[in-house]
Amino acid sequence: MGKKIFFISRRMLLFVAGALGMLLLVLFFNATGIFTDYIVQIINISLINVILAVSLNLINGFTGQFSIGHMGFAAVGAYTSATVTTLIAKVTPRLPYTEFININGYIVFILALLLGGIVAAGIGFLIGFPSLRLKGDYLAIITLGFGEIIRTIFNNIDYVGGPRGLLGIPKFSNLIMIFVITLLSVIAIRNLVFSTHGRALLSIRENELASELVGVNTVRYKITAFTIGAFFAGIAGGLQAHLLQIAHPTQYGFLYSILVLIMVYAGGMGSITGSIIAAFALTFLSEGLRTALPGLGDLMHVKIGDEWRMVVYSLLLIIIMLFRTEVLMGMREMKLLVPEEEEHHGQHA
Amino acid sequence: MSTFFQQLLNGIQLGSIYALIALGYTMVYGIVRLINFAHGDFFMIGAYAAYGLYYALGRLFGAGNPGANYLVLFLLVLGGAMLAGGFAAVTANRVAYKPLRDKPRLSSLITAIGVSMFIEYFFSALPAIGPSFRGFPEVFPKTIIKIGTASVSNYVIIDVAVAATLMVVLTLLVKFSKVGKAMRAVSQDKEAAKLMGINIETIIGVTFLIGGAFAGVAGLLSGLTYPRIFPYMGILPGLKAFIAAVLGGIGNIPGAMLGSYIMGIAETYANAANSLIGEGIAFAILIVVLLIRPQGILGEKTADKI
Amino acid sequence: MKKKFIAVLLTVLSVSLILAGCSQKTTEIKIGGVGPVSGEAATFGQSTKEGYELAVEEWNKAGGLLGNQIKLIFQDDKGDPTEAATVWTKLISQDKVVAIVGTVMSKCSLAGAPISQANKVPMISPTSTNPKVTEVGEFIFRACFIDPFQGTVGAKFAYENLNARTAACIFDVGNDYTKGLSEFFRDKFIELGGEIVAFEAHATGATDFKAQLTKIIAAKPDVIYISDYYNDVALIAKQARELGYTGPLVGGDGWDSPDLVKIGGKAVENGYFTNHFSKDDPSPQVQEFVRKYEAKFGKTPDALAALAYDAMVIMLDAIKRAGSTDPEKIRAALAATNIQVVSGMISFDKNRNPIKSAVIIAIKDGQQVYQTTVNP
Amino acid sequence: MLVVENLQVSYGQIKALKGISFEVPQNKIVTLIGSNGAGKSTTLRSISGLIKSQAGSIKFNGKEIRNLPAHELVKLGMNHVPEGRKIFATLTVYENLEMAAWTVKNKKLFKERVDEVFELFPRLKERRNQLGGTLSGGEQQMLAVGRAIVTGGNFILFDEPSMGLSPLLVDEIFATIIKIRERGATILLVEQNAKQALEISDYAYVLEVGTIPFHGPACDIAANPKVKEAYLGI
Amino acid sequence: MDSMLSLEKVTHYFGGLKAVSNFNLELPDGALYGLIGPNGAGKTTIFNLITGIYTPTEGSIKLMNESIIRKKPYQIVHMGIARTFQNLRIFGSLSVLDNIRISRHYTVGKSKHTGNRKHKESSDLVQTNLFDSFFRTRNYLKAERQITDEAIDLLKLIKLDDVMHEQAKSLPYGKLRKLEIARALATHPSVLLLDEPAAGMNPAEIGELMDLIHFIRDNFKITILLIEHHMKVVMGICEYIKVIDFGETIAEGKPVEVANNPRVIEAYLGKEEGKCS
Repeated sequence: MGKKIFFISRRMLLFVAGALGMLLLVLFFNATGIFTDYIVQIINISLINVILAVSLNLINGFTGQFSIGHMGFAAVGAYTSATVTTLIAKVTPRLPYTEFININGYIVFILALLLGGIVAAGIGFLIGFPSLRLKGDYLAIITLGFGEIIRTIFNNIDYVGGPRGLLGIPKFSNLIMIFVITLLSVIAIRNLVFSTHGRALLSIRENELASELVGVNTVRYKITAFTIGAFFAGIAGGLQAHLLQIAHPTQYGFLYSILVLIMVYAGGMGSITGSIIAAFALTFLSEGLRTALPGLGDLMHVKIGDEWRMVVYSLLLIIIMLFRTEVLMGMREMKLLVPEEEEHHGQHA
Repeated sequence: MSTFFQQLLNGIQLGSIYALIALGYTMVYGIVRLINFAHGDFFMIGAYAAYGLYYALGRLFGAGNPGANYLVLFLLVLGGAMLAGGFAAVTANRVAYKPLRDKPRLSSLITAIGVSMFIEYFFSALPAIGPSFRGFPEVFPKTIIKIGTASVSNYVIIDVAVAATLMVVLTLLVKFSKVGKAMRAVSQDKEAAKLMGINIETIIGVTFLIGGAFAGVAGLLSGLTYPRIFPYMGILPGLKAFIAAVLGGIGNIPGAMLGSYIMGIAETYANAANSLIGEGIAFAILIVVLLIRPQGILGEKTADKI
Repeated sequence: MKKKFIAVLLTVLSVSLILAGCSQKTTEIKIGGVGPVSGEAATFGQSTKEGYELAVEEWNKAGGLLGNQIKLIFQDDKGDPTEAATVWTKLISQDKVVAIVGTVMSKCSLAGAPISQANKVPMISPTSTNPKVTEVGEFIFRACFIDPFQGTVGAKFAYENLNARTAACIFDVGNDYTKGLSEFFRDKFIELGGEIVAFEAHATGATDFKAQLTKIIAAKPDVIYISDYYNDVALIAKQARELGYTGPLVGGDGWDSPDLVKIGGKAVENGYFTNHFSKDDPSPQVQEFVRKYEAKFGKTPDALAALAYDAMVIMLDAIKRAGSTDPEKIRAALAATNIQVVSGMISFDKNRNPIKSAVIIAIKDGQQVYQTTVNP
Repeated sequence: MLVVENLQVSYGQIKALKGISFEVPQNKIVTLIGSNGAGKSTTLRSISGLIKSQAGSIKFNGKEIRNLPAHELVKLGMNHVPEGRKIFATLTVYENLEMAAWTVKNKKLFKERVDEVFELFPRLKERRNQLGGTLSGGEQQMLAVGRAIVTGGNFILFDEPSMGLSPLLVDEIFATIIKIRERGATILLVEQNAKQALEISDYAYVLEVGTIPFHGPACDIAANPKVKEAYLGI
Repeated sequence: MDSMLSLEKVTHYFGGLKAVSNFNLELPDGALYGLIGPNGAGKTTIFNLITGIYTPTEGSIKLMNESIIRKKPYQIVHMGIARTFQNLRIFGSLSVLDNIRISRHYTVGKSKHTGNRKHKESSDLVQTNLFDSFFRTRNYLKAERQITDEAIDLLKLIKLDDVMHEQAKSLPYGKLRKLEIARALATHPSVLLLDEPAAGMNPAEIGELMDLIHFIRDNFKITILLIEHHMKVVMGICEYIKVIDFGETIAEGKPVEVANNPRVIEAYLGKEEGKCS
């Protein structure tokens, strides 16, 4: 492989190929009508949740910090990127934004997403600082507070719509776009986690003092975790805004942050695979109940309204927690995500 | 100047309700190190219980005007709210938290969130309760008293008086009763408490009971003061009270009271100064305080043994 | 491995559950209905759902639509734009509805509207007042006023009929509807020559408004404009009276609920609000609706129920007039709507907003009393 | 009085006790000695119900008590004075004693025992209203012993009572232990300070990484060169 | 001989409590020093002062004549002091190898560090940064291989290579102790502080440990300061011993001298009253 700067392993190629294969399969099913747009939409949302969960996992699961204001970062990313794209859409109304293949639009979009991610990362960097002084529950509360403050700020900036939300966002997010970005995000975080820097993060989770005393600059790494986690949350926020075509302050509240936290926890703290599965499973579960409950009601000859959906959902959540505490993946990873050279050495051996 | 005084009264009233909720948060945290996110929902349950009991009693004593003795009626309703809140808390503890006691703390936290969601959605879906807002009855006839330019309703006095009484009772209980001492002992060192022959699960149960009962009372007072109840009414006061508890130093009972009044008063003045961002002020105060004093105002620093 | 198996099983199960919903009967005309029946806006969604159900039931009793029975597929959006977008795709791609009626919150309608537009499925929102909703495209309609209209009417009424020269506003900072109303009220009131002495916000879900009210009352306004929903209005009114305010209160259609007086009691006396209809309006449509609603649900309808009912009726009527479920035809029929519904004679302007008159209702002795009608 | 047979305790995959057996006869002082990490505390903790054991049997007055909860065992008359004293730091000295009397319903009896404690440790009496956390290490140890007296069990487990104390205080604590025995209690003592522990004990077991390689009357053990070598290092 | 590590008049208070008082220590290069004293004598506090976890109230601490006071713990590690802990602080859910590789981490991504004068190979490491990690550049892989190889070499040396892929927390206690020492060694220290390395070990393991400590000193040419309760270990391997009690030095000297010092015997082993003899 000689002088190439980047090295892509065979296993990674396999992973990417497998993922792309799944994408093609979904596209094929969608085209033939087996998967309706509804399923595709759930997949879209699941994928965005994957980014959110994996990036929160980086902070909570891998670095052992306790952040519960993750949607605050998503808000920053969403608003930043959407402000840019809507602005450009306004000044260049002739750019055919809604067309499927739209190279210029996509370039604008990707740059805007990156910008959103970077601004979110900046905020994450700032929020990382309290983590130096605070631990556990106190850190959780601070991050919650920061998240709510971010939301309040957006609620009061009329330029981005205030409580009306930011509207008229061009619809750049589609399955392929979301899929590719999710894939890249997962690979990037996986690469980080299985690297010397990732091990530094893990050591903070395992024992912060020992970590410091084998020479890890824990201060720097905790802030790094927050910054990178925030960056990807910002990207997810941007994707979501360009999917829904609206960014609204209420979407980034405490409850949504909690839902992401549940995904991370349900999938297994410190397992990328777990976060991916949990993001899909919980998103599909909440939607599946929409269909399942009335069906169940028909079977029992009672009418079960949509208002019972979340009752069952929360009940299932409690039951899962009570009977499965090392939920889903624990700390393990699926093989395809483990670098070959790490297979035996790695933390998930 | 007159509005300053009026706002202070407003803040104290709000703080009193926060305090009753925050106490439960803090006591439960102190004893099992659990942020009981469902605590705000016990508050809601208390409000609904008071509402239901009031009308049930009203039917008993004759429609429309349920008895002439407001005080008796109020105390009955108060008892009902306490029982309901306490019962809900004890049940949640038994069913959802106790089995997870030895598991990582995060699993009980997530379960608490699940319990909170469940209670809210369940109440909202239940046809007998439903998602609608309900007007809360005026258990006491409301009268307005003028103090200078400030005006105060007798409800302000009731709120503050009930909260103060309960806080005094709790303080005495925790300080002087055997159970109270056991609560302190358990929150400090569960193992040593076990070795004294204390069944710590009983003490934890009692703590949930008291915390839930206080939240129930807060629900009743909130219903009286802000006569509108609905299944999601616990979320915001719960969150605020929780912040107040952290502000004062979570696990610390006087801290929760202090934090609540600081929150109530600060929020009132902040809303008066600039209502647009008043909402964020609670969090801003919290962040500033925690950054200066990470263990909260009255909290104690716990050292990590190396 | 077992865990992984369970995870996969769960996912497969969910997918299959969703796919199972695909099987369909053809003798029905499916209409999607959307509203938040869980989450903090659930109470509004409940009324809305009841409004839809009543309209559909009534039409079905009267023989259905184009010879078929109407099937209402109601979906919960939780007041969450993400869920709304999912619900819209579900209704359109999975349930294959011919039209969608919904939803309550503007932010959710705004997430649904582009999907309706792209798939050319006509949609009418009962209560989303944000002007942007119908701007999404020609398939999007609404049954309610837009913010500017009500705010303007309220200001005119306060200035001219109540002779107010100073006014104060209070609104929910996190709710675009209430913020919008207050802003338009303010602008119009100033334009008319009045003065806004206080313009105060409160947090969503707050119960204590005394800080803001104390400030408002200290500024001595002739009138307080409360643009909130009835539940907040009742609390605000109570606290304002407690703090010694005796003047009139004015607001918008969010006030319309039997619970306003139940919660607010005497405090909401001397209150006035703009509305789509008055339930004491002797017109047969209104009386018929109130009677049927009370019979079916055992309670008095509020504005949300009425608007939801109207929105559904407008949609069904358009399909009937279109004579087919062809979206383009329904759209055209909708645009040409001109019927008498509970909230009055409705037709749409070129922006697909309803042209209808507003009524002003006073609260006297615990009753809603019709004051006057204001034409657009 | 206490018969332990083949007791096994694991923490995760680490076997802390690999099946140890020993007994404590009525009104005797039996000591378990051994270096740090040998499993001494683990033994006491599994006897008093603080941790679960995986196998074996613990008979207390003929009754199988293995894995009974700690608070139940207190009712049966078993007291455990834990390592590190575990004083309730924000409770006063008197309140600490009150807590120790959780199972003592008779108020008079409680009063008598408190007086007894104060007689034994006049320092505690002076500080009866002082918070536990403000006491010095020695005073805390006195309080810990005092708590055991108040609880009034007839079987007391002492875990490293001399830890961190100055020699003078160590003497005092050991003297108290003898006094407690004289009042009729049976004692199981865990100590690192082997010499002194052996001096007051009747019988001793040497614990070495979860096993008991040898045991015998305290004096024999003290004289045993193997003990000196393995444990005392010189 | 130069002094590798020197503490001068170090005093430390916890609140009002004097934990360490006027403590002096001169550690010559290549020494194997023992620090003993009864529980609570302040030994671990001294380690915490040296490694920067606490800052002394008074006094100076110098490594090769450079003050390390007010340096962050990780910086002190980079300067060449490594330690183990009394209560194991292993990265339990990580593999044994990863435990070691984390220690090699600090050489990565740092353009300049004080380094260790004796172990030049550490600065030969390829430098990588986050970018390299994200994109798994060749540069990164090279560095990673280097870290891994070195870690494996170290494990082989310490004879832990047979368990290097096990999850650390599944190891038996004795091996965990060894792992912690190996992990400290992996930072390429000049001075190694061992806090009760023999605690919880059986006699066989202790024998091995003593050999290991000697081996480490000779093979890596480093200075070792050791806290130990186990007198056999201390007496057996230390060249020089310092005894402290209540934060103060009560005796020092060669093992034989210390062992026969009556003050030491009394403070450390307890008074003999002679019931049995």
